Amino acid sequence: MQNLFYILSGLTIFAAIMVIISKHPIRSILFLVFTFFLISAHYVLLNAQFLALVNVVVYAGAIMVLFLFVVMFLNLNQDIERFKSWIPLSAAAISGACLFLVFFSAFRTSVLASHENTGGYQQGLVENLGEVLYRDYLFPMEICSILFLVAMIGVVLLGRKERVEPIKNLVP
Amino acid sequence: MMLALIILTLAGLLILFLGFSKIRNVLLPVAIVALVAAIFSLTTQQTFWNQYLTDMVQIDGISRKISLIIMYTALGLLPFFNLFKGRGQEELSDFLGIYLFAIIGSILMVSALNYMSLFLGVEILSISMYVLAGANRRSVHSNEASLKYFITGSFTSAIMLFGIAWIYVESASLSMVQLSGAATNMMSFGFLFLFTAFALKVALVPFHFWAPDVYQGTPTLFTASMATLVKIAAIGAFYRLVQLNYAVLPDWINWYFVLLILATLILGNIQAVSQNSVKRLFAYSGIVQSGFILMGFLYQSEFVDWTMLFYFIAYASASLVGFIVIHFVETQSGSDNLDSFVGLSKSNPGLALVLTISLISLAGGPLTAGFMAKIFMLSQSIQNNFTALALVAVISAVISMYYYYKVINAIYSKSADASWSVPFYYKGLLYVFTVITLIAGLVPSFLIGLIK
Amino acid sequence: MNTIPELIRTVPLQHYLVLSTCLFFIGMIGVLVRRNIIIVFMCIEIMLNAVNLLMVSVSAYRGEASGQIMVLFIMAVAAAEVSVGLAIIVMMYKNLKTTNIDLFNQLKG
Amino acid sequence: MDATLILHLILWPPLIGFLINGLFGNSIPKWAVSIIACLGPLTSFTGTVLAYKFLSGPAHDIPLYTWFIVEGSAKINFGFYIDHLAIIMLFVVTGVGSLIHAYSTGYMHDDKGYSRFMAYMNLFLFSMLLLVLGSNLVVLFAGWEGVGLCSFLLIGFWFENKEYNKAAAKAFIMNRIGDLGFLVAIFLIINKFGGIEFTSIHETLMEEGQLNDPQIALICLMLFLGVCGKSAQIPLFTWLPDAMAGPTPVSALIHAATMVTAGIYLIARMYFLFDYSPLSLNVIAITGCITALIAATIALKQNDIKKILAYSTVSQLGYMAVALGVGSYISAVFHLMTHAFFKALLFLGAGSVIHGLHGEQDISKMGGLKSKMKWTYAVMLIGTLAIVGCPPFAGFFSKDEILASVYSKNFWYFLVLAFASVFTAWYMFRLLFATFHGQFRGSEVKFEKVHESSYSMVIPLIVLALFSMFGGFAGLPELTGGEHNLYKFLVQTIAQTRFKVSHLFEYSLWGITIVALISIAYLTYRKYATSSKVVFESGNSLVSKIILNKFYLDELYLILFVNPLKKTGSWIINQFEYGVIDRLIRIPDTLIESSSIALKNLQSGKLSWYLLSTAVSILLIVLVFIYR
Repeated sequence: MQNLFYILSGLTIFAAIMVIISKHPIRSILFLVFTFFLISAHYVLLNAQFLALVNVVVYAGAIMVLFLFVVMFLNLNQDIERFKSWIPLSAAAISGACLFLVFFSAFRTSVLASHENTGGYQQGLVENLGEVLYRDYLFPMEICSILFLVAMIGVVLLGRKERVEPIKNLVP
Repeated sequence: MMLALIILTLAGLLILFLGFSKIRNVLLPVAIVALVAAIFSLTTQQTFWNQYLTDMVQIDGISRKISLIIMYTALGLLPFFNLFKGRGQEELSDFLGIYLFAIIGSILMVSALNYMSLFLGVEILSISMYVLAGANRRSVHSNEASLKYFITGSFTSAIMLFGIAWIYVESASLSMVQLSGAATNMMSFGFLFLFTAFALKVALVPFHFWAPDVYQGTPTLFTASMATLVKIAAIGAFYRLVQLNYAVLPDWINWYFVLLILATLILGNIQAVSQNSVKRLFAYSGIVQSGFILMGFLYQSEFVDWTMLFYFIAYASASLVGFIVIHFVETQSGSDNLDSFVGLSKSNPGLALVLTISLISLAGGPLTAGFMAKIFMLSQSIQNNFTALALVAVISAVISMYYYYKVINAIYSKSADASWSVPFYYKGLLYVFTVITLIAGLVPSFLIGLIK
Repeated sequence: MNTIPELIRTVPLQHYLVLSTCLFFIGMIGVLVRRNIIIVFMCIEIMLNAVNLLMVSVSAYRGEASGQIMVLFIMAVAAAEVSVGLAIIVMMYKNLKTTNIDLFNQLKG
Repeated sequence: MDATLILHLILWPPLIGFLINGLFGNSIPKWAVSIIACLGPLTSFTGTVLAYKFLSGPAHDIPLYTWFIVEGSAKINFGFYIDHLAIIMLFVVTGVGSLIHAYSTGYMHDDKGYSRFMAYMNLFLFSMLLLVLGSNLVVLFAGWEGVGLCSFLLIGFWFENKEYNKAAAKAFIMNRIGDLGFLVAIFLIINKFGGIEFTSIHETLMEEGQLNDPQIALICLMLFLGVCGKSAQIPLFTWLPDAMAGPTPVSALIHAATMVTAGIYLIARMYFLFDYSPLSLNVIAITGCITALIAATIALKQNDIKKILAYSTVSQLGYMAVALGVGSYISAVFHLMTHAFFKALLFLGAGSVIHGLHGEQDISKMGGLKSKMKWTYAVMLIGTLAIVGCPPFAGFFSKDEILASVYSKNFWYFLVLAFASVFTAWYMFRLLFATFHGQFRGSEVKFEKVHESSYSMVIPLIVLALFSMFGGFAGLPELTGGEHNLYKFLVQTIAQTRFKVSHLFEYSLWGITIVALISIAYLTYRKYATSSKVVFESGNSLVSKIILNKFYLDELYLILFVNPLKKTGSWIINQFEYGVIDRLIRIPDTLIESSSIALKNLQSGKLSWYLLSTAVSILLIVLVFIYR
């Protein structure tokens, strides 16, 4: 069973790296979908079945389709990125890698706080989560509706065709 | 608290529906009435339905005061939405709806007790602002502002979540108050990332790069809300976060803030000096002012809330006036460059007067709110033995006068422009803000009494 | 299904933490390296997913449900953010006909 | 009478005038603007007279209300303080202020921005009153900044954007450097004394003050930095001549009589503090000496009538600084008072000349105006006699007192000041003779158009002339057997012992003064009034001219003394002022500007760079704080 975890992890990291190094946008997106599936698989291993499902539906299903749609819509599949200068590029990569190394070394040397497993291993099942969600986290749940409302209006507002000329003052 | 949120949500929905109707001139009154009602319910501490809050948010002393300041600021800006009338009923209703929801987001931010509601509040506010920044769809500048804001904002969210996640790893709880004992190494990392995310939101140097660009590109009235509402909410939430976790924070946290403050005061000021766009100048000014406000985060023995609240009021009243005047000048001349302000004292003396007073207040000129606010901050930090920091702050305040006076200089330079005017009700509102600035400068004890 | 929780006991929590941290910084490097706005945005999604994995693993190991609820909300927020973000990108593309983030540099100085 | 009532009577009328004229100035007729504008200062003056008459006792502390409380220590009142020093200053400010307001109604009457001008003047007066009356440093600072702002607005009143920017920026930077010192001093004082009320500082000092306490010395030096900015001492003096770009009444009121003396007032007000720091007093005295001498030398070479007066102002301020530096505070205040009279008079007279010549300011293009402008000539003559220290005019007594007191403390300071007063006499007589005597050197057509100014301008001139003539009698020296009333009055506030000099010295001082004045007057008269072709210093011709001149003995004096110094003067202008001081002053300015431009490139507008810098900053912060 342990090997399953390591294989999955290796694949996840590989897919994620491929996302950032493939030059073709469509390929990046497909690798991203792959990454999401792998992460879902991790969720299954962690017994978080509900989230595994949601992850597939929301991320791999909805969000990635949106991405793919936009790329196709804007006809970007030809738009292969050219790396002009290596200096900022390597600076970026090095600084990111440095952050990871620093973090990792700090992690290695420090002892995690030990917490007992109090709630058992069935927390990720839908009945447990539902109970907690609607009992303790009712309020954020409601607030989420406002979030979606804002996003919805926002998209409508931004996507709307300009019916009237923008008034003069708004043009900087 | 719950009541206020419900009022604002319902009003937002109502406005969205009214946007489709043919009834004219009703959107703004609805928004204003709803906001006033929400303020009222918050002031009188109504407790209806508060049991549904379930420890996610809590409206205690400081968060109530910051929420009220935010709501009053929003109320002050609301009437100016009337200027968007030309863009049609639907558009106006969208703007107002989003604006009201943004207020909800900021109230959640400053009163959160749980990282979940903190995060949701931050996101509601941010998403609203991304949209408002891009409200001027045709303008490339507005698009760019929106895009930059959005990318930096979601990057910030990721960093913030990473921080929260590590705090969760160590404490196994998302509550902001249940921590005890000193922070472990990894938890310090978590806090560092979380605080850095807030520094990004507040736009403190060196995390400030996005702010001037975004402020400049955004339609000016929304920039005004970005500079006041969002900034106060972000600093307020930041402050509460620090205050709640004070016991567990590592000992170097003061120096973290000192570093941010020093960078902000020095670099922010220097960058502001050579600005030609007044809107950008105000953006930098906002950055520098938040450096000053951050001095309230430094503590030795106990937190002194009122100095920061006072600073909020001083800053909000002055910078609202500034941005609104910029809006009018921009409308008139088509640009926000310093040249557009030349001869404003001739062409529109009223606006020139209020802008001058607000600039003096931002610069920390005596007899205005800004002076008092700065004095309080400085004396507080001197008392906490950050004397060298206070000295740098004084020097930076003196440098800052240079660019504020540059604008004043332009306003009072002679030029033979034709005069123009703005409707009296807008002017009246501007006078009200100015009077607040002056009262806070002349009788600060009155205002401090209110705050306390 | 009962065999799956066994895994949690055989793999140390630390390994999950390292995996998700690694993913997070891969995402961050992607954000810093790439110039195509859509891919930058996708990299931010990788970062969010890394955080999700972190929280879910801790939640599962500690038997504490709030982490998974948080992940649910993060997904919700991500969905909202993606919709708004793509709308902004489309709007931008209509005006400028490019997706290279470095070409959006009219505001500066 | 109630002190609070009198305070309100003094303080608020100018503000009310400002508000009325500022808000409705464009919609009310001009005569109404004039009346409102003049009524403010006049009421304040009346209040001052009442205060003088009816307020008894040493001082009245009037805390209107608690302004704010600095947590833990200081309580700061929006409070005012009327004592003898304040009353003297009030007389100067409101008295001279009223006259100049009246003068302005004539001088500025045809200007487009008349009501705006009068409103600014009123605002200035209000700020000045705030400065004079404040019972603590913060209120004083409020006034200090207020007068600065008004000066700034009024310098640029007439000028197009660019030119004005330069002068204003210069004034601005120098004043800002000064203000920085002032602010730091305020914070240090709060820190050290736990309060900033003058009375409380005084009391604390009396209890636990130590002579030569380094902290006190630092505070004093910081305060003096502020004084340097406002009162135009070296090295921060060059803004003042540039400030002459403003209308003449502004120069008279702000840049001669009142605002620039605020620094002197501040030191006199805080004298108890300075008494504890002999080091800073010495610094003040030396700075004052250098200022007085250099400004006077520069004035020798100027041709612009207002610039001469401006440098003269700087030089006189140097005198006052020296007096303060030797601890003779009352003499400084005395000279401040008489200087306000005669310098305002001179400026207004110059304004009258400029007005009569339709804007000409160059004295090499004047001459012979005596016949056309009798009143102006008369008052200018009086002003000149006053400033050069001719007995029994006002300047004589105050200057004599300063010289005597300085002599009693330090001979070298005295020597420098004596030289400076020789120069003063030279450039003032030169100004007078070149303007009013000899032949008119402008075009003839213009001479026909020269006219005497209107009564609204002449009457204030005459009043000021009377003050310049008799103002000195407020402080008769011991030698005349008269009473030094000013000393008696002020000593109730400023506890200062009277200096002692021998009668022989006083007599010889007077004698030398009179002889020197007569000879200088004669020389300058020969040079600038009688010769048909007056040569103004512009080239080498001066040297040959002197050699050809037949008064060899006097010329010897000229060659030996005045001429080298004149050369030094021009050298100072060219090399020192523009070359060194200006550059020195501009260092912080250019530093900030250039680094700002450098940072502009950092703000490249590229999102990828912003994100990268964010990441790098996070990395650095992590490195710094986790791996300290």
